[in-house]
Amino acid sequence: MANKSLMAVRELRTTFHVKRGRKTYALKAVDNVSFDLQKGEILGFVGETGCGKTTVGRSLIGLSKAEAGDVRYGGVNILALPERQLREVRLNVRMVFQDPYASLNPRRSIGDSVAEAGDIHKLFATAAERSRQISETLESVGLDPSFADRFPHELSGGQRQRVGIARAILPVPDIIIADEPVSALDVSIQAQVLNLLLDLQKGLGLTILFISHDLSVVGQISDRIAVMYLGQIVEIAEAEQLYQSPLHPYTRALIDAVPKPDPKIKISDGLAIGEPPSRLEPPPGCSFANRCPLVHDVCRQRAPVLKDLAAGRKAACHALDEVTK
Amino acid sequence: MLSVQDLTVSVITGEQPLDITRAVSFDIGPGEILGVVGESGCGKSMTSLAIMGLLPSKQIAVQSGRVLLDGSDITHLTPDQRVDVGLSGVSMIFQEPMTSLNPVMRVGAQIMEALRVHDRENGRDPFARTRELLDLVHIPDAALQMNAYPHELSGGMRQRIMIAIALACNPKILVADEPTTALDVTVQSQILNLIRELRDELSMSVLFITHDLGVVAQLADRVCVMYAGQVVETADVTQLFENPVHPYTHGLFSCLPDPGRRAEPLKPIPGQAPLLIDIPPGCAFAPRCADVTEICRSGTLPWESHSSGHQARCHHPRTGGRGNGQ
Amino acid sequence: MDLLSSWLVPFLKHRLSLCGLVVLIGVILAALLAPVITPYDPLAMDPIGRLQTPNMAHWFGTDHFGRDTLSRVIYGARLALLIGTGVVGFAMATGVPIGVLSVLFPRVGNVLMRLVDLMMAFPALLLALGLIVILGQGVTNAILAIGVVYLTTTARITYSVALRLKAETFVEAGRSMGANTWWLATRHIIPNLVSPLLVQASFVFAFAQLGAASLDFLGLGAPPDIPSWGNMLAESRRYITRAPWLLFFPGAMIVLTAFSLNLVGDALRDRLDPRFRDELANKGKP
Amino acid sequence: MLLNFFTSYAMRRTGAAAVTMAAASVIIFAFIHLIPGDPTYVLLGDGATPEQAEALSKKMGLDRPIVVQYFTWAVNVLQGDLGKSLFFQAPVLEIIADGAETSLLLAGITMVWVVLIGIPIGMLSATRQGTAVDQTASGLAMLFASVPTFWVGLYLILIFAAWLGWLPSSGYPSIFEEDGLYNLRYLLLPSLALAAPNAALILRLTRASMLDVARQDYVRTARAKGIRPWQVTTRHIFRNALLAVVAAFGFTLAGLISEAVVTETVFSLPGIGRLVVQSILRRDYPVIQGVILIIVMLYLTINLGVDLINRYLDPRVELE
Repeated sequence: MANKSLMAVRELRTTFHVKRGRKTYALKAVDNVSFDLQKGEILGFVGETGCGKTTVGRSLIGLSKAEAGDVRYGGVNILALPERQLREVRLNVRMVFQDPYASLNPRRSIGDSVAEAGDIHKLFATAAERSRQISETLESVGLDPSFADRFPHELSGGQRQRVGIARAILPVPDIIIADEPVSALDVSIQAQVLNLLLDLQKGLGLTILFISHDLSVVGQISDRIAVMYLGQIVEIAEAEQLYQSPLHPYTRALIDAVPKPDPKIKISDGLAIGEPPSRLEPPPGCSFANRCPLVHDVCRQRAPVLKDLAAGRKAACHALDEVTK
Repeated sequence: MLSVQDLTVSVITGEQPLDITRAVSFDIGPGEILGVVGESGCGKSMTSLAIMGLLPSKQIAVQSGRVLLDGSDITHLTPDQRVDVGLSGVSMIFQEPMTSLNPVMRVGAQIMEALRVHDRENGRDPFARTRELLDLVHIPDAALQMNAYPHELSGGMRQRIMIAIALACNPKILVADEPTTALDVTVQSQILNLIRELRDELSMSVLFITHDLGVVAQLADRVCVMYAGQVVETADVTQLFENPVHPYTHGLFSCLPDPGRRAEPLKPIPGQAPLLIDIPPGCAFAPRCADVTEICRSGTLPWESHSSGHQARCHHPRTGGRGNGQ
Repeated sequence: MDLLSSWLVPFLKHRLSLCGLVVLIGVILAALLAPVITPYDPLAMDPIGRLQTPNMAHWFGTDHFGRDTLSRVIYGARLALLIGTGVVGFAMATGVPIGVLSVLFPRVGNVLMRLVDLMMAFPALLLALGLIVILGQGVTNAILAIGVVYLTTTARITYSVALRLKAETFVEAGRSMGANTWWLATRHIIPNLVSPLLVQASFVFAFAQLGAASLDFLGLGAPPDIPSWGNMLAESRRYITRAPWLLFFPGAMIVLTAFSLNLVGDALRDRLDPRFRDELANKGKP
Repeated sequence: MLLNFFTSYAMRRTGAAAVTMAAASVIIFAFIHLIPGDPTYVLLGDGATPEQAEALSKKMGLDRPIVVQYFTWAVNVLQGDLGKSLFFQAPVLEIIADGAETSLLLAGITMVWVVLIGIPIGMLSATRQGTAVDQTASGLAMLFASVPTFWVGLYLILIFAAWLGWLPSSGYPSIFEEDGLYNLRYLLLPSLALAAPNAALILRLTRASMLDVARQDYVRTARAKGIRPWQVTTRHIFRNALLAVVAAFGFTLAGLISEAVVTETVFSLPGIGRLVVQSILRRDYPVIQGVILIIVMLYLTINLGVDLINRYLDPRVELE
């Protein structure tokens, strides 16, 4: 925990305006989210569909426009930067996308795609320098340099995602925001890509924000994990801690719901009944109240705040005392 | 109950038919849940569609082998032909509950449509029966939800409706093709429990297709592992999870992220699954296998028994349990 | 990727569209070589040899002034190509920038696309006729009038395809690396517009033929002394009972050209990304 | 709840159509001013006396700002005063009304052909995809989509009127004249000529959207239920495919109006289409202006109707 904070996010809020018939709803995709990204760590963001984890990642570099909040990076608030300077930041905070096919332009060669960031920011002095760097980067993600002349449709899913990663590390950035980078891949390929990400992170000293709906994947790769539910972080902790003693009832439900590859451990579904409430008209109080096994009256009236517990450990729940007992 | 024997499904292209599945065989007993697990393109979905008589186009057909339901051959019958000859009894649910329901038809009507075909003789009121089915799959306010359109329901609810439709066909066997892959994990556990509960209550068999070993462990009684169109290993679920013998099954286990053992790095299977057009002779897994020898690269593979009901298609089966990943 | 061969594949696979391509090339050659291959001067009259049925000297017969129909049909190909090229050129040169700019700059785009929608409230031929009234008759004005009609459809299609492209992850990826609008437009959006627009161009070309023929037929297109297929039909109309073949040849040429263009367009469309296929199917025809 | 969504949608959509109509009216108003020459003489013809010009100028307020002129004109239009024809020396609205019966009947009968030919053959073609039936139907459809209506019309006249003498070649007396409904035979050939390209379009559309729907997952679900293939086609495929076809009717209508202009000329039908062509040749600008106004209004109204019907048939709520 002695690491220094590379990026500090405070009270981030991103709202989408959704029109349904005559009414316009303000959908708070991300609501009051704060966390620190420490240098050299992998911070996992986990949650189910529509919990806002992807929007957090996109808001950090302005791909989704944040409504409020402060993202401190390199001494400035990125959210307040003018477009031109924001583009410079984007060279140092890069993204890896979920769908490796959709994220590559079908009409551009792999080499062009890999060199895109460098080309945009005019970083290659000569054409020879450019192709040397492309080759090196392709090799570092485990692809033959000859791939530079190929096109996305000639590659397999795993190869495409390697290209997606190669593109994010030429030139080497400070931070990578990896948005569900392995969800579209088969198990055996997924493991290859996860190992690649870990190798690169160690080798290049990267800091990674790893977003995924898959708790096992996040748990495998992350140093710390933030659990999101309906736009808010409900718990944040070191990976081991989170698994061994989850504090928030939702975290517990999520961990318990993951089918274990062991026929002797059967899951039960008593922990998170039903489905999430409407995002457009959320109920007052805690957003998990309608599914929570520990629900109290207060939960339906007042939303809990994220409380500092043990070192580096936070959770937002009215019933924390009961859980820790 | 259901017996699949040497089923080969092929794409008929210009020159030579390409085999999507190659001599797939398995049996499902009454009340049994058989899990079929494998990665994308291994032929598991095509097998399920072939069992249903729902192969997607004229270019894809069963080349050889048969599907027997209670001893009767249903291989080349579409579902409506099966109704005609009185051999219906296989229902199916699909991966995408959103696109699998007709968007402009009320869900109640979609259930009743199946009842009109399969529940005529019973003389039950289809309306009341639909409500019963909705109760059975735990949909609250059944009377109200009957009038809903699919887009008004959540993903989990839609999959419950799909299950209700399947049940309306009075199935002896439910074929489930990745029914929880599109769902959130907390909803997935509810659907898995529902399927198990229905199996117990209605004593039907289930063929459950998935890519997720965790789901298989939760639900299945027996497991088939498929690779490149073939069943490479089949065993009782505990047997398979404790004592896998095929190197591919071992590989799958060592790819699984396990937050409980973060310190150990994953041991991925190198390379990637072969494309349909260049499946190597001999063992299809040979190019990725750590134990490969010359014998693997040609000829036919043995289908050896390792204990009762545990068979694998391999020259060099590994023994000694899951830890023995080499 | 070999661009040329990838475009040729659909034609080799589908014999009918290959025929279309061959016919088109034939029409283009006929137009280019018209002075060389025509047996007679298309304007030369022969009062004695009026309304001849097709014979060895005049394969397609002669019209009411005794002019050789074959020669006139061949010269008609010139005007057909001129109009087609002109209309496609005009529609692309105006519609594509409008569509692309509207996507890149949504504020301006909203206004521009509203205007395009407004133009689309006028049925195609009516819009063209109105413009002819304002501009006056003539070949150039016919091209302009029909061009404006297809400006709207081209702008609409460009807009909707570019809008989808803008939402593609690869554009997003470019943006996430700090690309500016210019970069996204030139490297990602425009290169991916080429194929759908090529398809659109072949349809516009086909409909321009039919539109121009209609204008000529109504006497509001090319001046009557120019041998265009539409004019030939308009003039021969009175002789339909006496000399039905006179109408056959120019009409058949219009059909053949438009049909071939449609075949080619369809073949090109079939190899397109399915996401853009629907766009063209629904909006390609006004 | 659905009805509420629908009403609100209908209101918004109608409002939007009204705005479009208002904007289109500005263009149509400007039309007269865009024609080279003094608008007074454009409207009155070159033979007008200075007194007449003076009077009209005063009525239109030509000395006042153009915005005021527009509103004066718009108010007149709303009261049914579309000006006076130069050629007939009669109110434009009356002249248009004279042609309305012919044109509306022609359009109506054509639409019947389009639906009766296009949709069933399109369905047949889709259900027999790849067979000789399908290839013939699709080929013919594309051929007819490439045929000028007037050419078809001329040959129809040649065959059925000149050679066989079964049907009249031109003109149309009203159904309110002697012979009554029997007079509709005058519209048989024109409506067939007009229907050819439009039916071809709808055929292709029906086929394409049937094939598209047939690929959907819910059709597979329907088959899995064991219902008959024809029931799958009628209940699941056709109904969904029809939504796309209905949505495209607006486009068809625009094409139909355009081609009606030519068809009416070929068959010398006393309709609005021929009126507009003749008025252009006669430089009868007030009539041209009036006809364009009425047609655009009609077109927008029908498009609005098609939109609302489609929206009503499709229960999915649009998420913007």
